[in-house]
Amino acid sequence: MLTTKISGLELKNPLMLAAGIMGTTGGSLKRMARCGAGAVITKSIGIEPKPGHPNPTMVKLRCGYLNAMGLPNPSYKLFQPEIDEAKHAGVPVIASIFGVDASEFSVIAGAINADAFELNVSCPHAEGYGAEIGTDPALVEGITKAVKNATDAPVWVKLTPNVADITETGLAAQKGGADAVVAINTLRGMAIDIESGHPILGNRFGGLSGHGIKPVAVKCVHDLYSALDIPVIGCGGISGWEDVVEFIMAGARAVQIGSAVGDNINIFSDISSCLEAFLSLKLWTLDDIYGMVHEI
Amino acid sequence: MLTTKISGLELKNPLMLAAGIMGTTGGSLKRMARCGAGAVITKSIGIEPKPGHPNPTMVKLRCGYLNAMGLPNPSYKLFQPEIDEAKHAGVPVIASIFGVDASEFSVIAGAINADAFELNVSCPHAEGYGAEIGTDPALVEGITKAVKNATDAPVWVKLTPNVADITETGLAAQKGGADAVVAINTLRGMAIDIESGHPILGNRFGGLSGHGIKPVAVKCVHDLYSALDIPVIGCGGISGWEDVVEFIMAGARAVQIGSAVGDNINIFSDISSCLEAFLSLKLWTLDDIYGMVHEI
Amino acid sequence: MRPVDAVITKFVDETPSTRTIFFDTFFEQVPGQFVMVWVRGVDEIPMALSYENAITVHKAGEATSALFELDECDSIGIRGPFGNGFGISGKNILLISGGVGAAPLAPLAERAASSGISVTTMLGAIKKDELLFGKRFETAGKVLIATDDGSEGRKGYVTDLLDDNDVDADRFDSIYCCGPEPMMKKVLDSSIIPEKVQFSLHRYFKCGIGVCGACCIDGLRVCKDGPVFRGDVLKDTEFGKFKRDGCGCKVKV
Amino acid sequence: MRPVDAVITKFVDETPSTRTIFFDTFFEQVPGQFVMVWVRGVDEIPMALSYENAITVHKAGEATSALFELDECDSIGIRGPFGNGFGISGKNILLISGGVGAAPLAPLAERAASSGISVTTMLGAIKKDELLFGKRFETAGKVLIATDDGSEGRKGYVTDLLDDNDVDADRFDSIYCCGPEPMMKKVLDSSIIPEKVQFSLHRYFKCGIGVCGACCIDGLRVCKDGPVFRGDVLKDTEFGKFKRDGCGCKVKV
Ligand SMILES: Cc1cc2nc3c(=O)[nH]c(=O)nc-3n(C[C@H](O)[C@H](O)[C@H](O)COP(=O)(O)OP(=O)(O)OC[C@H]3O[C@@H](n4cnc5c(N)ncnc54)[C@H](O)[C@@H]3O)c2cc1C
Ligand SMILES: Cc1cc2nc3c(=O)[nH]c(=O)nc-3n(C[C@H](O)[C@H](O)[C@H](O)COP(=O)(O)OP(=O)(O)OC[C@H]3O[C@@H](n4cnc5c(N)ncnc54)[C@H](O)[C@@H]3O)c2cc1C
Ligand SMILES: Cc1cc2nc3c(=O)[nH]c(=O)nc-3n(C[C@H](O)[C@H](O)[C@H](O)COP(=O)(O)O)c2cc1C
Ligand SMILES: Cc1cc2nc3c(=O)[nH]c(=O)nc-3n(C[C@H](O)[C@H](O)[C@H](O)COP(=O)(O)O)c2cc1C
Ligand code: FES
Ligand code: FES
Repeated sequence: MLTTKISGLELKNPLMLAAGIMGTTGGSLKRMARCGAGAVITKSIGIEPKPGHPNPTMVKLRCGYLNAMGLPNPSYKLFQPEIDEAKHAGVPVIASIFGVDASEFSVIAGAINADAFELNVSCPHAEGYGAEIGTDPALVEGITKAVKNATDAPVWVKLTPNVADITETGLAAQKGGADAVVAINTLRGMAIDIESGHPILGNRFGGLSGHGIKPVAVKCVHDLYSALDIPVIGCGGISGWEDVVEFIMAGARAVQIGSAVGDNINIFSDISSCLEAFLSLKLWTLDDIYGMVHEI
Repeated sequence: MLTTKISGLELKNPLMLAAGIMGTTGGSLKRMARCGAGAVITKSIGIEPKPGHPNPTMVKLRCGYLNAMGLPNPSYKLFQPEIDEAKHAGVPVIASIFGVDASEFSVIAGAINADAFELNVSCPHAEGYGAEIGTDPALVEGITKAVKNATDAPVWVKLTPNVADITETGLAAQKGGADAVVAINTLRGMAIDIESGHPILGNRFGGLSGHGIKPVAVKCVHDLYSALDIPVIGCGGISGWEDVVEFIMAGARAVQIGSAVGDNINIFSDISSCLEAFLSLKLWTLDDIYGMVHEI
Repeated sequence: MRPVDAVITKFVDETPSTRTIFFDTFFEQVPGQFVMVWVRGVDEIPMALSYENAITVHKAGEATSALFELDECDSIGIRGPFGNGFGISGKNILLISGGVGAAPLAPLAERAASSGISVTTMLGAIKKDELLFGKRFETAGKVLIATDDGSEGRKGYVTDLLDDNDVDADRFDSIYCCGPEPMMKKVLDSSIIPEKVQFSLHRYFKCGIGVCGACCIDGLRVCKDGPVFRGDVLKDTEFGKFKRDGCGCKVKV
Repeated sequence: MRPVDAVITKFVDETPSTRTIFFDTFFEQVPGQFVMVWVRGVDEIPMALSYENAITVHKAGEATSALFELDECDSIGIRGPFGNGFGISGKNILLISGGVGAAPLAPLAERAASSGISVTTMLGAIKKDELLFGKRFETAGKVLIATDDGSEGRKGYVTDLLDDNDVDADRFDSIYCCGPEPMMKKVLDSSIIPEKVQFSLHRYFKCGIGVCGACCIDGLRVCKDGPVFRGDVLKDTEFGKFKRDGCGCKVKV
């Protein structure tokens, strides 16, 4: 009842593990798949091993979380075995990748074997990578095109909300040949320790995730659904089944869950069952509620 | 101990009532001043009377509030008596104004008598006004310049966070002659009623305020403090004295409080006394903590 | 809070112009509090809860008319209860109700009577068949009636009953009043000690949660500090004189 | 939660390489939980609470060295306690401690002893003056000692004590183990029933709150699902074989 198809991938449910959460090892990806995720995205993988920013890298705030991991990853040269191990759980494994330019992205996509690629052009706190690329439609289009040329697998582009109009970068991704867009990555944010005046994160600032950003993400998904022809995957602040319904009604074909995994490792199976129960009660299918807000 | 000076205005404390909150009538502005605000900003005032968007215009979410009032206001032609009445409380009264272009802004600023003007170029849900102007540095500069020519009172520009880089519009305001900038207005957001698929707000989408947006606002203030020479006034998600300390450490000369007034009408005096106690305990002055995070 | 989905279970036509709408959800309230009623796609308006699971609507304009057009099993969105309700105190209380002002007063009458308080109601309407909740008030205590056209009870405004010998307002411990603002203003301006009277006010609500200020009377937020205010708080304010329209412009009451 | 400001009140040099840092804030904990200790401007690292208001630090690298350079009245930021601590059960328990592994075990010993449980500790260190919290374990019960160089107790690893006739591991209801991973691996691989042993693990922590996955052992989050795990859960995992460095690269333990 919850099965979904997105850019050719069959999902048993529309709930995926978001990039950067439990995504560094084959073991952890496998666990999340076994905990009920319909697909899993890896931690973003780059050209060289990267230790990321110094701690504190993540802090829980009253509303949501602030993080600046700094894209720690063992590099694409070492990562294939983790993906292969993750595949054993039987759900699609999507490789999230990042780089400084189109050629780095293509090198990685050409070398890695995964069910799809998610291009992280939206990390708000990794200098030279991420959002500095993702706010420029021309770069987004160019990188997407290059990756499409480098691989036969479906390519998703993950967008940053830190722009004046997310449909501009969404359209650029579509023009570059993307098979889907993912919205959103974290919002730029900062927290300061008032006892000392120190920024709390080792990197001074970081990205805001968790429940507080959900209305921003829902609006982004809504706008992208209106503007694009390719499917939109929603992400940002999901912590319960009601949130998933809201995203799908806004126009998300599927969703990703990140921060909320910390407090509830069983969130995928919990949401799946509640979502099924809700749909049954309402006599609705996933297709019925997909983009529903646009018909009203 | 909490006195502050900003663009020539003497404030008994650095806590102001934000625009759009309890700001439509002289009586309500006076009440907020008597409840301890160091200054009060009016509801944004335009050229013609405007009823705003249909209800629901505001909803409390798990983290923060979503609103789309639609700039209801009685027009500048009817508003002077409200300002005059508000002045009786003895604190500076700042007129927030909006318009479609530089000439509308100047007409209003030329006709209204207030202690300062705050230019609302940042409302995310009023078509033709607000953020559509506030994301374009050239327009921001032009409008600021026009208003500076139309009035001798200090001019503040209120910025939207819905941009790739808020320092660009901040610098534009400074170039236009602004005496200060205010950051931030609300973040674009949306909420959907899952029982029906209806957007909850009458205007479908609106602006996110309240505690959840604080990390975004603190980061904007931080960046503006680094980039600009004029003072920055912080706003967004303040609900306690700790939040005020965080904003001042990030680089805010003063702050504005909006949504949190709903649940605590005495928030200004509550924060004032706690802030004084904190500074005494730490043997700090406001000046000591002003921009502290930049020295670390 | 997000609107709660309340599915309509029953309609009761109380008078030619008012209808009670029952739903499947119960809201615990202090009588006098209000809920925001969302007619999806139309508007959201403040309403008293006339029962724990019902509102009683007087047809006034677009949104209230839309409420009359709903069917059983349709649903509305309800947020609340919000605001401060009536404070019940004393052994002997008087209710003064005008028109649909009976909506918050009827549950008050029932709650007071059930705790052994003696309840007297002055019930007014434009004419006999517009008298609202007469039965409920009678079950709770004594009822005095006035109609504008004299079709039942005294002819004239319900406040005229105060001038009669029937009612000695001074002998009541507390007085509760809800109705059209000019009627409530008459009560405030009467010889009754204003500290004794609690008024439930109506203003144009936008946010309904005390943030926007649209509903203010001299800085008092009707939605959050009220809608129930003691008379002494309302003395020398705009109450009974001016209100604000949707734009915030001053208009005569 | 944001870091709590903990002001340093006292230092106690426990051994040449470990120092206990007391602060003015008390944290209620289940022994075996951890806190994230923020040395502002340097790093934030996981530490056991060796007392409700203290950590005991072994100098290992940059952050731990920075902790040694602090003065009284300096402050550190503390978040936590996080994770799952030791489950105390049985009447007769054995603790196996290696090096600074004594930090979470000493409060466990005290809590167990104070509820009438019989506590035996096998305490190991590289040499005599590096034995940590010997007094605290003695006050709590019986102590058996091993040092790598034989300067006190049995010469050799603390796990060698298991081979002696001194200790019959089978007669204990529960066994608690913390120390260097190769030492803990020896315990896991010994003849002791793994279900009986609770291990407190060390991994490289980033978020510390179960989100990022940096600390995973075969998908188990040491920071959130642990740091205390029962032996049977660790059997046939990477434990004792591989760990991850800051980049997430596999490295030999
Ligand atoms: C605390 C409170 C409790 C109320 N309880 C009841 C009740 O139990 N039963 C009942 O029938 N009515 C009640 N009302 C009045 C009811 O809210 C209005 O009649 C209704 O909003 C009219 O909406 P409309 O669209 O039908 O009329 P419109 O055509 O929009 O306007 C008719 C009049 O209703 C008023 N009105 C319109 N919108 C609002 C609004 N958002 N807030 C306040 N007033 C508005 C205006 O003053 C206007 O003049 C209550 C009002 C308040 C403030
Ligand atoms: C649950 C737990 C409880 C601990 N309790 C104590 C204790 O009570 N007393 C004590 O002295 N030590 C304890 N440690 C170990 C302590 O965290 C490390 O010794 C410390 O992080 C070293 O940091 P450094 O900068 O001084 O060393 P570095 O030079 O950074 O590195 C030295 C070694 O420490 C480890 N390390 C570095 N950073 C981290 C990190 N963020 N998370 C985990 N390990 C890291 C690495 O494996 C590295 O090889 C505990 C670790 C964990 C996971
Ligand atoms: C600790 C952490 C690490 C993250 N790392 C990545 C990453 O490597 N690549 C990426 O595209 N997004 C990353 N994100 C962003 C998430 O995938 C997601 O877009 C964001 O957190 C919003 O979703 P949430 O509110 O469900 O967490 C990370 C988020 C967190 C909290
Ligand atoms: C109900 C409401 C109405 C608002 N109206 C205005 C307005 O008229 N002009 C303006 O510049 N900002 C307006 N704002 C934005 C606030 O002034 C403020 O920038 C924002 O709410 C963030 O602050 P907060 O989190 O303290 O509420 C409004 C906000 C709310 C919640
Ligand atoms: S309606 Fe907004 S404050 Fe009352
Ligand atoms: S350190 Fe992030 S999950 Fe354990």
